Amino acid sequence: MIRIQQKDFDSGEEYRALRARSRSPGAIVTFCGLVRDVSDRQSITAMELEHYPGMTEKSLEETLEQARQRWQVDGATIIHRIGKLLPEEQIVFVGVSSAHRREAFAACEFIMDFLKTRAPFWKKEFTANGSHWVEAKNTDAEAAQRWRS
Amino acid sequence: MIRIQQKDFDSGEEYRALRARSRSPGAIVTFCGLVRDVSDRQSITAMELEHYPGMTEKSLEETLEQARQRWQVDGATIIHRIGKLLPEEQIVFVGVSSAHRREAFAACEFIMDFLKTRAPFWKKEFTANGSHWVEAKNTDAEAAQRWRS
Amino acid sequence: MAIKIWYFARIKEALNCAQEQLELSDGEIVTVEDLIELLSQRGEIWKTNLHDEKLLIAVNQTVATMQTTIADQDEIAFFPPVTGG
Amino acid sequence: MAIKIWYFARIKEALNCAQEQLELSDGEIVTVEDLIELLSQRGEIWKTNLHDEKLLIAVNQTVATMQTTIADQDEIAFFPPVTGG
Repeated sequence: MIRIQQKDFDSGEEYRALRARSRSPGAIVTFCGLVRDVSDRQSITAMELEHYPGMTEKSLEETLEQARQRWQVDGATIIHRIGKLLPEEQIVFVGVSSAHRREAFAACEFIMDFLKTRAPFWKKEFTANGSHWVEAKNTDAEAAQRWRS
Repeated sequence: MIRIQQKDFDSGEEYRALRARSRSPGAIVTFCGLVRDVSDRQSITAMELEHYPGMTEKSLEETLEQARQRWQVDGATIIHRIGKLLPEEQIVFVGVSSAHRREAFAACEFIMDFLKTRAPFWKKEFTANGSHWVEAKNTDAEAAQRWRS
Repeated sequence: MAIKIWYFARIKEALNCAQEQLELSDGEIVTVEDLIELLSQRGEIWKTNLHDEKLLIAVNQTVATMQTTIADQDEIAFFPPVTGG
Repeated sequence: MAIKIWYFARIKEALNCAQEQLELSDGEIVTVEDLIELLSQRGEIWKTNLHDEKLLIAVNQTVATMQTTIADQDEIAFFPPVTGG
């Protein structure tokens, strides 16, 4: 299940829904990304998330499909928020259920790494000094590279 | 926070509590282990979890301390149930918050791998043919070995 | 032929353009590279932004390259490296 | 000296004993190995279970070995490989 939305989500509810629609889950791993209050030593007052409607969903579908090909994925949920967010708000939720914990962990982390480097979202940070587009991080590219082996 | 208990837990509530007591979380990873309905091709009718009171808590505290030494861990929760459980019930919850997603993923998976191979819990499975103690798996020992590097 | 172009994030702001429709005569452009050369004629800001070495291109919502060919009704997008999650 | 012994899971069931207190004369046992030899005198089932190569031992809730020394008021535990989580 993939959702792009402005409004906040209830991680507990998403966990329950994922668990309920999984057939025989032995392990459920969830990831939640939140807006940090500090970036590069500057206080963040807000963040704005832009995306490419249509391509975002397509990109996330492909990532999920790749995860399913590599690991035994029972159920999966990806939710990503767009629009203006405040510090400490939830940005993204990824949940994966599987028969086995290592598969659930790997698939969940793989989805996050690919989302970070493939899905067309862009973050703009607002600080007391104005706003700026967030630069893509090398560490995210490296994290995605790990899965090539 | 470490809890050993008979009663079920609310994963959503545990996520919220972990998030609330984290100082500056950018990432929260949770793992939930559930009783599977099939093991070695036999239908499981119930499971019983025994533990060594006192040593269990001590072992989990040590595991958490090791995780804190290796990764930037903001907040952490470990809950493990004991007593009789039915198929599809939740057994264990591990939640880790951190500034960064890779640290949160690694610490959460590390805690699970160490819990599986160090914490004194034992599972007994009940099937239509009677009951048997679950054998420790080599794959779990191998999973724990990964963290030695 | 008619194509639709999307610009996102930093590029959208620099060009002050989020989306446009272009009507082109047949054979006027064949590849993404041709389209970029055409748009670059609009001025320095267009040229600089569309020649950024980190520029990413999508054709019909799939990552593309300079050599990807463009057909009638295609949707082309220009954007910087992604930073979601 | 007085010690407390715990048995868990498969071993507890095989020995039909979950916990016991033992009063020992000073010097009767020094190490875990000595304790195992003492308990093994109770019969074949005790001997077999306490000589299982997969047997795990804890002294005062810390993983121990055959050579770990035992002192007055210590808590010793015998159990099979753990299977929680």
